[in-house]
Parts: sequence; C-alpha cells; structure tokens
Amino acid sequence: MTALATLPPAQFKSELKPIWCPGCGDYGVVQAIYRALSAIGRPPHEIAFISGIGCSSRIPGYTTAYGFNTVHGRALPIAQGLKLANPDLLVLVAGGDGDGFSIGGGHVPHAIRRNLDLTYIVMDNQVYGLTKGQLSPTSPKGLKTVTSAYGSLESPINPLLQVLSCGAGFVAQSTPADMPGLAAVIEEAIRYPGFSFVNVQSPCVTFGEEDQQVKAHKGRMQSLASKGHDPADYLKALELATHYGVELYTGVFYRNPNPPATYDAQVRERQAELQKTAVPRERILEMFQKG
Amino acid sequence: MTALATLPPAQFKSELKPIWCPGCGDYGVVQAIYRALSAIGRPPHEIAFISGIGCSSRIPGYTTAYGFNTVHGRALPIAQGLKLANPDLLVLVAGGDGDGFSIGGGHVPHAIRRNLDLTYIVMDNQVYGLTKGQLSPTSPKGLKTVTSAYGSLESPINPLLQVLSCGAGFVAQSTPADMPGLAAVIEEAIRYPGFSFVNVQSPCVTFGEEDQQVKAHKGRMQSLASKGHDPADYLKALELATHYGVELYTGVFYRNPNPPATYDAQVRERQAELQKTAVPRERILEMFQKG
Amino acid sequence: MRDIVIGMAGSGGDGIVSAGESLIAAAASLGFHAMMTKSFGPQIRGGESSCRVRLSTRELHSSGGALGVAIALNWEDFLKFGSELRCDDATVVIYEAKTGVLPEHIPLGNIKPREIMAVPLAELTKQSAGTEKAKNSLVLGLLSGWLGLSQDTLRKGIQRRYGKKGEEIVNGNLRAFEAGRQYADAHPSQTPLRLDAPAAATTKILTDGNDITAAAAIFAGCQFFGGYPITPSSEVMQFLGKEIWKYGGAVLQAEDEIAGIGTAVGASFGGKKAMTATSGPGMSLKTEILGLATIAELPLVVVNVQRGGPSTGLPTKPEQSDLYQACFSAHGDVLRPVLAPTSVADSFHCTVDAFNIAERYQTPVIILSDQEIAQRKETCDPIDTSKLVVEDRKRPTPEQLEKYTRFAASPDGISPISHPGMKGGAYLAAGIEHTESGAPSASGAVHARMNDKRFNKLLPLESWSGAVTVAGDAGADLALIAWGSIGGVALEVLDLAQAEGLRLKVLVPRLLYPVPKEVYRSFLRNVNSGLVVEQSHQGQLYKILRMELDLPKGLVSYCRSGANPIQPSEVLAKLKALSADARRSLS
Amino acid sequence: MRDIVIGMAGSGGDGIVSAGESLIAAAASLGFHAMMTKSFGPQIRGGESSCRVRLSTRELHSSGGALGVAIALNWEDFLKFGSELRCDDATVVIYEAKTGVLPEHIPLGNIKPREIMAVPLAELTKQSAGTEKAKNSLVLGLLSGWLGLSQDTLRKGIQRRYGKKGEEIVNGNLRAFEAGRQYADAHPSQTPLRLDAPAAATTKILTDGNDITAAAAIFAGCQFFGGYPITPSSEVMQFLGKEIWKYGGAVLQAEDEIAGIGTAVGASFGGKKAMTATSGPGMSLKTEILGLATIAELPLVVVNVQRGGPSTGLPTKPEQSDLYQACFSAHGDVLRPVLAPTSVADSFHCTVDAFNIAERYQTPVIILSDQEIAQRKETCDPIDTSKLVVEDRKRPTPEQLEKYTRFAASPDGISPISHPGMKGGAYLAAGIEHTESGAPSASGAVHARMNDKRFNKLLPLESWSGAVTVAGDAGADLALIAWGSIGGVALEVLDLAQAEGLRLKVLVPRLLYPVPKEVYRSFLRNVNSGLVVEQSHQGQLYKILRMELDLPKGLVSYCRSGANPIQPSEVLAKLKALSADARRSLS
Ligand SMILES: Cc1ncc(C[n+]2csc(CCOP(=O)(O)OP(=O)(O)O)c2C)c(N)n1
Ligand SMILES: Cc1ncc(C[n+]2csc(CCOP(=O)(O)OP(=O)(O)O)c2C)c(N)n1
Ligand code: SF4
Ligand code: SF4
Ligand SMILES: [Mg+2]
Ligand SMILES: [Mg+2]
Repeated sequence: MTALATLPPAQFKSELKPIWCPGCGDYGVVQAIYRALSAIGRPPHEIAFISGIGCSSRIPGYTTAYGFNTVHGRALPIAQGLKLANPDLLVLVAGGDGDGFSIGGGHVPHAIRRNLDLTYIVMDNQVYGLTKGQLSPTSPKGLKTVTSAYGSLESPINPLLQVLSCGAGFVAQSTPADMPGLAAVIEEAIRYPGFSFVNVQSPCVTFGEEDQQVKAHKGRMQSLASKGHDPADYLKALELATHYGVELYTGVFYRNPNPPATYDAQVRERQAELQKTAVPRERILEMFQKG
Repeated sequence: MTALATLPPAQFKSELKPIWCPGCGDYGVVQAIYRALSAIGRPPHEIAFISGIGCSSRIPGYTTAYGFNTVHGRALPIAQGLKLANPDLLVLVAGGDGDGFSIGGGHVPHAIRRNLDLTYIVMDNQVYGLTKGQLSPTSPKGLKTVTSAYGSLESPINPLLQVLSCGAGFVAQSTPADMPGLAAVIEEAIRYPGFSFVNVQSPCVTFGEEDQQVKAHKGRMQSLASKGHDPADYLKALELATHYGVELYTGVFYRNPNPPATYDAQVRERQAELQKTAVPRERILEMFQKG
Repeated sequence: MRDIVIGMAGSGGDGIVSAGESLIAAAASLGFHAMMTKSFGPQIRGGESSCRVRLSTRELHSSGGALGVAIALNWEDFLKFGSELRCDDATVVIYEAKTGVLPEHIPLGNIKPREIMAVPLAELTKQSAGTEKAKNSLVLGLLSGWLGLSQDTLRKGIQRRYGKKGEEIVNGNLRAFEAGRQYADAHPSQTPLRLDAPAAATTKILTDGNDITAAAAIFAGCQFFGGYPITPSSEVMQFLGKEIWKYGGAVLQAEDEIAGIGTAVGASFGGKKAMTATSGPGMSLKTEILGLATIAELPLVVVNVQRGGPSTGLPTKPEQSDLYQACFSAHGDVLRPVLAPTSVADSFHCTVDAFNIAERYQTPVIILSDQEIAQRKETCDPIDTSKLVVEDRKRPTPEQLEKYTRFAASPDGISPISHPGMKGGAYLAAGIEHTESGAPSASGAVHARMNDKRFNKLLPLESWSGAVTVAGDAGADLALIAWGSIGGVALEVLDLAQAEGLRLKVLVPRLLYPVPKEVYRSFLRNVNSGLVVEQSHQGQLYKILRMELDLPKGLVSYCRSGANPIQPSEVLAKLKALSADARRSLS
Repeated sequence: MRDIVIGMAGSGGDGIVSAGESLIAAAASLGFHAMMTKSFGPQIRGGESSCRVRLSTRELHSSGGALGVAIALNWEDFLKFGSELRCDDATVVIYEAKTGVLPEHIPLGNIKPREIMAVPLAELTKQSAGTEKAKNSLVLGLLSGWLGLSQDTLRKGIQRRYGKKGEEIVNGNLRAFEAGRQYADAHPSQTPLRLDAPAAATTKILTDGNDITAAAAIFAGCQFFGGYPITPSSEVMQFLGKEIWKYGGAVLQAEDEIAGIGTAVGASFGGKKAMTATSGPGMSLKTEILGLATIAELPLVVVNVQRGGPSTGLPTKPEQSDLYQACFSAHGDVLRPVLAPTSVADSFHCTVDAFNIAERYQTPVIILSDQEIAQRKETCDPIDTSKLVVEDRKRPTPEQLEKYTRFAASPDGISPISHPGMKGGAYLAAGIEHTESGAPSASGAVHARMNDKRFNKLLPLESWSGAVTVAGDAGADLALIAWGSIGGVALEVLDLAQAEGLRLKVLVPRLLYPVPKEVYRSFLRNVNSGLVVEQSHQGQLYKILRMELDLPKGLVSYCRSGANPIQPSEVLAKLKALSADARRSLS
C-alpha cells in the first residue's frame, strides 16, 4: 500500500471524455471523487472502481483507476469478490438509483452485513437516465414518466433508511450543489473502515424534475451538522432518515463509533491461522486416502 | 367474493401428507394458517397460496387453496402478478428466511412499496433446511454450519427492521410455541388492507440451534402487548425491531393506523376511469393511421 | 423515381430525426410505402444523430442499401455513422455550405457521388425563420422541392408538430420550409429525384415494431404486462402503460427482469393472458422463470428485442444473435416455440400468433424481434382484424371440475387448466416434477411421461400454416433463407434476382423453433445451393437447421456480426457466385 | 466373483447408507475397486433411504446394472426406489424376516430371484447389541461373511465410525457385526458370492465427484469461490469452505447465484483464479454474468452439477439435460468451452483442465458434471500430480505495461491481462463492446473484430489432446458415443461387447464444446452405424454433433429422461440390432 499525499485531483481524471448531458449532476460527482482521492493519496493503480449500468455507472471510465463497468445491478457482488481476493486495494463502487436499489437492491443488505471495506456511492436522480426517463425506485409517488403515463402508483423506497436498517457503519448524503461537502463525505466514507454508503442527490437535467435540479438543491439542502446531529446516534439517524424525499439533509447520518472488524480483515486472520495446517497443494488428494 | 363464517380449519387441510421432519416448526405454522383461514371464512378456491423453494415453501401443498410452489426466491413477484390480475383473490405468500431474505431479498422492498393487499409469512429458522444445514441470512454471527466450518463471518440481517424501513403497513412476529398468538397475528395480517408481514420463528429441529427450538422459545418469548407497545407508533416499532436476534418479541410491531390505498385498489380505479376512453380492441390499429 | 433512400445526419440539436419523422408521416398519408430508421451516438443528449427514410411506390421489405440522397449537416457527425449511411456513385450529396468543405473535397474517400450540392442551410434558416432551430423544416422544404412531395401535406405536418409550441414557432418553421422549397426550385438537381405517384393513394398505418407489438397484445386479449426497461424494447411497456388499463389490464414496472417475468407468470396462473418484453441481458435473467412456465404449463408471451451482444454489447444496434438462447437457454429438456416477425406489420401478426400458440399449447412463447424492426417506423396497409382468430386456453368443463386433474393425460397432451377463483379447480402448480394431479414426484417413470407430454403437445405446431413465408420461383434450385429483419432483405434480393432473370426461391421462417421440418424439406427438395443469411457472427439458424435436417451440401451460411448492415446487392452477388459454382460442379 | 452390486434400502433410521459407507471404505482400503451411490426419499429426515455398492477386482466405470445382492429392511421402502434397485433372476434377495412376507410372496412382480433369504435382522441386532440401532453393523457382518470380506478391516471401520460416540456404542456395533458374521457362516448362500482378492492390494483414494472437484480447484491454484447452496452441488462449496483458507483463498456464501458468480468474476478481475458451482436453476441465473466474463475476457470456472429438469425438476436425480444450456444459454454470439468429467477421478483432471483452459484463453469454462458422478463415492488410483501442468494467465511484461492495451490484437488472439494493483496496467473492463484499449464502442467494424478475436482464440482447443477418450476396436464400423456418467456406461458396454466378440469402438468426449471436429471425423471415418447415448429426453449431444459434423446415417441417438438408469445391457442389445440392420442394408 502506497500513500502519496501529493497526487493532484487531475491525476485521477482519465482521457475518456464524459458523454453525460451538459449540466448532468454526475459531472460534479466525478469531480468530488477526484478531490477525495487526491486527499486520500493512494495512486490510481491501487484503486479499483466498479459500477453497474446507467449514465452514472459510466463514472469509472472517467477516472485513471482500474475500472469495471459491469452489468446492470451487479456492481456490489463483483466489488466484494474483488476486494476479498485483493484486500489491499481501495475499492469504490458506484451507480444509479435504479442500478443500486431496483435491480441491484437484493445485494445491498448482504454487502452491508458482510461489512467489507468498500465505499458505495449512489447517484440518486430519481429517474432512469440512460434508458430515457422511466420511473426509478426513488421517483416520487404520482410522477408521470414514459412508464407511468398517468402517474406512478407506488411509493418510493427510502435508500437511507434501508441502508441504515441493514446495519451500514457509515451513511451519508450530499449533492453536487455543495461540492466541498460532497467531496468531504466521499473522503470520509473512504476513510471509514468498513462498508460506507453515500447517497448523492445528483440531478438529471434531461429527465429529472425541477425540484431535483442543482438550483432547487441549493435552496433546500440543510446540513446535518448545522442541525446538531450526532452521527453516533443510530436511533436519531433512523428518525432523520425517515424524512428522505421531503427534507434534503446533507452530511453524515451515521458513523459507527466502534467499527467492528471488517470481513476482509477477518478473512485475512482466518487465512493466517489456518495456513499452518495446509498440506502442500500437490498432496491434497492424500486426504481421501483410506487406510 | 364469498365469505362463509362456518368453514372449519380442517376444510383447509389437503390430502398431501407433509414430509417435514417430525417436530418441525412448520407443522405449527400450517395449523395456525388453517385456523386463521377458518376465521376469515373465504372458501379455499378463492385463496391462492404462493411460495418459493425450501422446506417451508412446501406449505401451499398442504392446504386446499390453489397453490403455486414456484422457484427459489420469487414468490413475491409471482404473487403480485397474480393479485393484480385477480384482485378478488385472497393471496398468501410464504417461504423461508433464505428464500425471502437471501435470494428473494431484492423483491421485498418493492413488494412493500407497491402495497398490494398480500400477506407474506416467513418461516425464519435461521438455517437452510431443505439443502441440509447451510448458513441463512438470519444465522447468528459465528455460527458453524456445513458452509461455515469455522463460524460465519457476517452479521445476520434483521428482517423486522428491514421490512419496517421499507414501509410495510403491518409487521408482526410469532412462534409456534404460542399457537393462539400465531394464528391471531396471521389472521390479523390477512385482515390488514395492504401488504402485511409475519415473521415466524419456526424451529428447524434437524439443523437448528438449541435456543431456536420450541422449548427455548417458550422461555424467551415476550408479547409486545404485555410490554405496552402501541402498534401505531412507527419509531418505537423501529426501536423494538432493532432487538431482533436478542429478544424474542411476539405480536404486532406496527400496524399503520391509516392504511393508504392499495396498489390493486388504485389499479381498479384507473381501469374504471380509463375504460371509457378505449377504442374497441378490433380497431386498435386505427391509432396508427396517419391522416 | 419509384424508390429512394434519404439519409441525414447532424448534431442532436439539428432536428434531423424530427425532419425524418415529418417526411415519413407525410409520405404515409400520401399513400407511399415508407420506412425510417434512426441512429444515435452514445450520448443521451447533444450527440450525433441520423436517420434514413426510404420512400417508394411499391411495398418495401428493408430500409434499403446505399443512399439516394445524403444530407450532412456537418461531416464529422455524418461520418460517424459509417456504413449505416453508405453513399455510392449514384448518391446525390447535399451538405451544409458553411462547413467550408469544397465539393471536390468532401470526405467520402474513393466514392464519387453522382451529384454534390453545398447548401447554406444554417444561413437560409436564420434568414427565413429568424433562428437556426428550424433547420429541419428547411431540409423538409428542400426535399419537398426536389422529390416533388405535396407541400400542403408537409405544411400540415409542420402545423401539427409545432402547434403546441405556439404560433410564432409554427410560422418560423413554415417560413423555413418555404425557403427550402424556393431554394430547391431555384437549384434543381441534375439527377432526377421526383417520385412517381403512389399506386393507391390510401392512407397507411405508420408505426414501429414495438408499438404495434403492444397494440397486438391488447388485440389478442393480453391483460397483464410485467417488465423492466431496457433498450431497445422499453417502448412495448411504455405503450401498454398508456393503453392497457383501458381494457381492464395492468402494467407493472418491476424491480428487475426476474420480477417482470415473475409477475407475468403469476397473472397467467391467475387465468389471464400475460406478457413481458426485454432485450438480451434481460432474457438471460428471465431464463429460470421461463423454465418454470414450461413445467407448470402456463401460457406466456415473452418478447426479446435483440440488440448486439454478448453482455451489454451494443445496446442500440441490431443483431440476430439471441436465437440460440431463445431455443436452448433452459436447463433441463425444454421445447419452447420461438417466433420472429419479419416486418412491422408482421410484428402484429406474430404477436397475435404468439398469444394463440401460448394459450393453445399452455407454453411460454418467445417473440424474437430485433432492434431494426422494433424501432423502425414503417407504413403498413390496414389490417383486417375481423379475419383474425384469437384463442383462449382450454378451461375445464363443470364435469371436469368435479374431479379435477390439472395435468390429466389427453390425446393431444393438453389438459384443461383452471385458475384461482374457479370452484373445484384447486391444484398445486410447481416447478418441481409432478404427477398428473400436480403432486411432487421424483420418479423416473413420471418424469419420462411428463417430458413426453410437454414435448408431444407441440408437435402439431410444426405443420402450422403460418410457420414460413415462401416466395420466388418454386422450381429454382437456388435458395435463400433468412429471418427477422434480414428476411426483408431476402425478399429484396428476390426482386433484384428476378429483375436479372436469376431463378431463386426464398423461405422466411416465422416459426424458428421447433423447426418445421417437413416445410423445409419440401422447400429444399430440388435445391442444390443457396444461402442462409443472418446478422450474427455464428449463423445460428443455419446450425439449428443442421440439427434437424439434412441440408443440401450447397446450402451454406452467410453471416456477419451486428451493426454491419447486410445489403441486398452483396447477397445477390454471393448467390450468383454460388449458383455458378454449383453449375460448374454439376457439369 | 470379480464384480458384485449390493443394493440396500430401509427407513432413514435404519442406517443403510452408513452400512454402505463402511463397506466401501473397507473395500477401498483392501484395494478393491468400488463405487457407491445413495438415493433418498423427499423427506429431509425419516424417509426412505437406499444405497448401491459395487465392488470389483477390476476398474469400474459405472455403478452397475441389476443387483447381485438386494437387502430390503422393509419392502415398502425398497420398492420406492424402483429401477434404481433393479433385481433380476441372478439376484440374491435378503430381507427382514419380521416383515412376515413369505419368500414365495416377495413383491418383485415377475422377477424370480436366484435365491431368497428372510433374515431376522432386527431380532438378531436386538439380541446381540441390545438395540436395533446397530442394524447396519449386523448387515455388514452378514456381507462380510457371504462376500468373504476381511473382518478386521470392517471391525476397524466400525471402531473409527463410532469411536466418538463412546465405548458402549462401539461394542454394541461390534457385537452386532459378529452376530451377522455368525449368521452368515451358519447360513451360507447357495449362490457363490465370495469376492476374489483384488489384483493389487494398494489402498485407493475414496471420494466423490464434488469433493474431488473442490480439491482439484485448490490444486489448480483457485483462490476464490463464491456460490450459493443447491443440491447436488453444495458439497463443492462446503469442501472449499473447510480447506481453501489454508491456501490463502476465501469462500463467500453469496445471497444468490448471481452474486455467487459476480463475486467470482470480481476476484478474477482482481487477478486471482476463481470458481463458482451450482446446478441447473442456478446456472439459469448465472447466464447474464457468464456473458460478462466472455466479453471482458476474464478466466472463470463454473461447475454445473446437473440434476433432472426443467425448473426445480428432480433435484436429487441425475440427468444430462443441461448441455444445450451450457453451450448456448448466452445472449449474443458466445463461444464458451464446456467440459464433462466421466468419473470421480476424471473430475479431478477435468477441473484442472478447466482452470488451465480458462486461464490460457481468458474465458469462462463450464464443467458439466452430473448428480451421479458428483455424489457417488468411488475408488480411484492415486494420481501423480507432479505430472500435471498448472497454467496461469498471460500477464503483461514491464515493457507492455509502459503503454498497456488490454485487448491488444495478437496472433493467437490472447492479450496479456493486468489486474488492479499492477502499475501501468489500469484499464476499463466492461460488458459493453469495446476497442482494443477497452473504450466503449458501438461500431460494427470494432464489434466484428472483437467477435473474431473472442472466437478465434479458442480454435486451438479443438485439437486439444484431452478432448476425448477413445477405446475399443479402432477398425470397427460400429460406434458408441456417450458423455459424463453415461460415458462410464459406454465403457462397460465395450467390455460386454468384447466379451461377446462384437467389434465396437467408443468415444467419450471430455470437451463437449466447441466440438473437436477433426477428432470426431477421424473416429467416424469408417463408421457405418452406432449410438450416441444420453440421459436426457432430447439427446442434446447428438443434435450438437449434427450442427458441426456430417454424421454417418447409421449413427443415431439413444436417450431417455433422467432418473431412469441406462443399463449397459440394453445399450448392447440396441447396438447389436443396429449392426445387424446395417449389415442387412449393405448386403
Ligand atoms: C439486465 C439489464 N436490464 C436493464 C438494462 C437497461 N438499463 C440500463 S441502465 C438502466 C437504468 C438506469 O437508471 P439508473 O440506474 O438510475 O442510472 P442513471 O442512468 O439514472 O444514472 C436500465 C434499466 C440493462 N442494461 N441490463
Ligand atoms: C435458484 C435456486 N437456488 C438454490 C436452490 C437450492 N435451495 C432450495 S431451498 C434453499 C434454501 C432453503 O432455506 P430457506 O429458504 O430458509 O427454507 P427452509 O428450508 O429453511 O424452510 C436452497 C438454497 C434452488 N432450489 N434454486
Ligand atoms: S440523461 Fe440525465 S443522468 Fe443521464 S447524462 Fe443526461 S442528465 Fe445525466
Ligand atoms: S430440515 Fe428443518 S426446516 Fe426442514 S423439515 Fe426438517 S426440521 Fe423442518
Ligand atoms: Mg437514476
Ligand atoms: Mg430457513
């Protein structure tokens, strides 16, 4: 593991030109990631950035880290296998609200309960951008889209509350409307030793609603710090999270003050312990010898 | 919809002989279901009982309702399609902790946010019964099983907290150690107009742990009613649910005092409204005619 | 001119696709046969975009080959579309003069177009409309002039299209249209471009494969759709999401493709006709539940609008590489009908057929459409729906319900199917192997019996009259076989062949699987050589035909990966070579 | 006797399987070749259970045909196993006297066994051990007596097996064993049952296909396993969950099969050898990510232990019906190697081969095992692992890392692959089509080039020396082809044929796909007739061979749904009939 405090943010920007729509919130997210990674100081080749499919999931390609733009909804499992096989890497996972909480929603509770040292960033734009404007699981009830001509009939999910209820050790939210805050929570999430989650309210300028644009965010956002929230207070975090979709809280909802051992750390320990008892690979069949 | 108050529980018992292990908790669950259905009074042919795969998922076959023993983890989507296409039916869904919260876990938040009028019963035995004793998502951390020879490294999920955080209108827990209580919460769940969830601590006598058997339950269980819990108090319900795995609370954690319109009801309303604007089926192509 | 292909490209803001849409709408209402395909860069907004519009006085089967008229709003964008906007020495090239490129320097490589015109598109638009935004209307005006298309109809189209945006915008566009028209009059093309009058000036249906598939589902009595968005199939769900409620049905946007097909299977278990639609990645996810529908003998229609694969592949490009998957993706022994539409109009028939087959045989049926057919706009003659039969599943009679046996043996292998709510019909459906009554069984004897039942009930399908379309010279010893959108290319090859006096026959299967063996055998009886043409790397249909039939040695595969249009002319050349070879080897 | 099959059945509590396990363990340590299969009712506990143990002085290839010795602890349970415990007129039937059934009334239908003995099993056990629980040891005693198996070895086995349960239980079982032994001595069988001494009394490896597959993975350098439990493959994960940590690896029990293969793909992207294992329903779920591994060119080994399908099907019964899926489940054009082991020992080799192929060609590889091989215990001669090569993927050199191009063109189509952590090697892996550098592309030209690369790199595999096993009379015009566990049946058919002087040759493919065409062609060169034998309804290999090869007309498919054992004798009969037909048609 190398740590260089001197890598400028530009060092993390790749040559691939983003093909997001002009004004898309994801531009802000990738900028914040450059800044956070610069602050962390790990060189790009020690970082792996895994995503699913969606506009937001294009993000790894715009960094100089190793990237894997996998399939829709499966970034978390792929990232976990990678991290377990290579615990020294800094592993980032990112994607959209649909990628993460619709098709990929089944993987979230399990990634959390395993508690690998990963950072998961969701660009929550309350819509399906890449496929051109369908409902997403965080779309507000009643929203009219190409798949809900007469308004959606279902309530949105609450990603913050769900992730908290699954036991994530670090849960935060931000928006590109607050670039320093966004970069700061991403950095803090990376530094948290265990599974960390950042929900970014990242506007879709093409298919998103008015009240979801940067301008509206600027008016609505309230930092949790300014409200005096103590991120060690789990029950309070649950309560604050219930306001998702109504209030736009930014900052850290919850940071486990006593982070438990990560899965990857436990695995290393187990490997170290059991390694002594191994028969050489070449003689592995001897255990089937009946005497 | 027919309602006969006179159907005895035995009317719901099919001729198929259960092949559960002697003493399995699921015997108690099916008995409780017979009782609850008897109290509800709908005739068996107006009931559809959908399950996944697992020991617990065999349950529909032991009732005289229409049954569909589908594939592992997919009972909820199949039940939702059924209910939407036939809103008059009473639809029950059941399965194991693995079926519901491991492979099927991705469907839970969405079934809940859609809020169809379904009752979902999970037989939570903290183990995989049918496949002979592997870890389940509710297995306690450190448990040794055939897939965790040295103890599991991951924390269990908390089904109660997850389901609450997804916004379920009715959430309860019980155990066959309390047969009247079990039958009562199942009946109440069925009566709740919307998505209802009952987590049944249903012992696996063959692969389960000692503290998960009926005898241990009898010693540990505490009814929420006796603790003075008000099921209308959502935040309190969240807090009580955080004790899953430590305390064995029985009864209703949460019942939404103002049940919102169900998805199926909204669909009917929409159909009724739009039906007037339909061109006859045979002339549907006319809308593509360019004039 | 009886047939022309116009291709245009520009940046997202240029409104090139909207010009194409106005053009084809006008053509349809004038009674022309017309087809339009669109193609975009990877950007959601602001990238390059293009369209091809083909207009003809005769019936069309494909979106055509090289462009008759090419319109480049800028060269960079135009060139990005490569072979999708192929020019040749018959093309009339029109381009934006302000690009500054001299006619003798246009970047088309070795190609020497028949005629080249640099037109000050932006400038003319600005002058007439006051804004460059109306460029698409200017282009329409130019085309109206050069092709001789009714001004009135195009003007009406402009009024309809911009009506909602207010009078000012409508008028600006009308002025731009007029400016284009005048420019065309003042600068007549050297090349004759005027279109003949259409044979019958009856108004056509104009729509695309996805929308008409959805409409067909409603016509066939579909009451439930569960699905998940994916390019290029999302429009099926989107159309139904607008319309199906009116017919007492419902659409559910599921959390993923597994849930999508799951809800549809649930609805079918509930006795209702149900459908799901997706593309390759979604099909891969639906595999398990497809098998459930097979063993539980539940009717179900599954649309796969193919795109380029493997994996995420080429999401917006056509390919025919999901055929193996459609036929063979299941674990276990499964026989599952696969249909492929050959045009937009045939998408209607194929969907109705798919519902009928699903209901009649209590089986999932796959409709294997492709991006080309699904998203291309096409004129079709009105369909007389009163001639079409809509079937429903065989339901138990009251007597049968007295002692109901869900999977009861019967001569045709089809057992009456009850559904929840039906008194006396309660049974246990399952993914596990079962006896006639539905009771789970692991007996080899029961399993063999049930496999027989599930396979044999589909045998009659092989002699279904809708299984193939045959055209051309029945006595020819040269054959061409192609399916899906390439089926249309094959029919155009036939036209070319006939024009050249080459004896050729064409078979376009609509039922891809099970292979209608007897039909192929009689078609191939006197065939010595020929091609099975496919838009895929492997030539999957050719291999599947080999599985089931002893093909003539001279019948070979001709295939190519997706997003590389297969041209009628190249197929014809290949056929000629083959037939010459065959003659040589015979003599 | 050189070869005998003993079949036993009883209720769960009877310990019938444990008797079988003691028997085969003793046989293995005495140097016999032996094989054991188990079968259970649908109950998890307390249902019927059975096992078949075959003992021989010669190498075995299948679990054998009709029973030599049948032991019924009660008739109801015994009969539930139907053809899995088939008796014929050579069988010696031993059954519990307290069933009260008279020897002349045993419920075997028309079958007249060679000898029938009613033995008071429960009573003898009770008398000797003081409890009926030791019945299995009594049965061992009987078999030790009648077969002439070393008492010492069996006694040692009993001591080992019950050692942990305390002296009392050990002694009870030893007394029951002794009682059985004495009973056998006092009641010698009329039929000669004594086994000859094994050829070489060397101790054998004794294990099953799943465990040895897992051990092979460790040997091959597998560092990561991600999977989800499913019968009959769970033991692969369970074995690795005990062992892999010792080698610096890890096992993750995923939330579902999609996550299982997802984690494995992630580990492979990370530069580590990775595996997942499942059965049919799980394979269906893994389809999408399998395609991702193909396009991202990531090595991966996927084990499918086949069971009866479709859908949940027959979870505990063998079938060979997932071959189509293994070869063709992907959307898009995909070529994915499929290997099938033919025995427990071959499961070791196949797994090592699979890892080598996956790493060498940067591709997912499917190991298509089946329930029979995966869960049957079998003796194998020790394997000299020092002769085996273990390959690793081609990694970039420092020079290549200076300007790294992940998918760089190369003569063999294989591009050096970096992994996170490697300086200079960073690239974007993706499921989307891409250029050589990994940049997303929707270009038809790029797509065609990349499809070529992905297909052509696998061409050398078709001439891989391990692709098939060939046996028998090379000049024979009669051929037998079979794969997986049925491959073993084919080899036994060959023994029978040779014994009868019938000229036959046998080909057992280990590489099922891509079809090693040249190898088949040379095998089939002088073949007139023969069979492709498969345990499936459709005969999937036969159809796949037709896709790729012009088969001799007389080579036909012989297949049957799963859970219906295919017997060497029936195959032989069919072959004889075929060869007679062929001769007739020639004359
Ligand atoms: C298996 C599969 N299903 C569906 C799709 C189509 N698809 C691609 S991205 C996407 C959703 C995009 O929404 P989101 O994840 O919110 O990302 P955004 O584009 O809004 O950033 C969908 C449905 C796919 N590629 N693969
Ligand atoms: C797709 C798929 N994956 C895996 C399995 C194997 N399987 C069947 S049931 C089961 C888990 C059973 O556990 P649970 O759901 O808790 O039910 P229980 O038997 O404990 O009641 C598994 C892994 C399967 N049948 N299908
Ligand atoms: S469609 Fe929306 S999410 Fe996608 S790039 Fe454009 S603005 Fe961003
Ligand atoms: S294994 Fe456990 S869950 Fe399954 S039937 Fe037996 S006791 Fe019940
Ligand atoms: Mg989104
Ligand atoms: Mg369980």
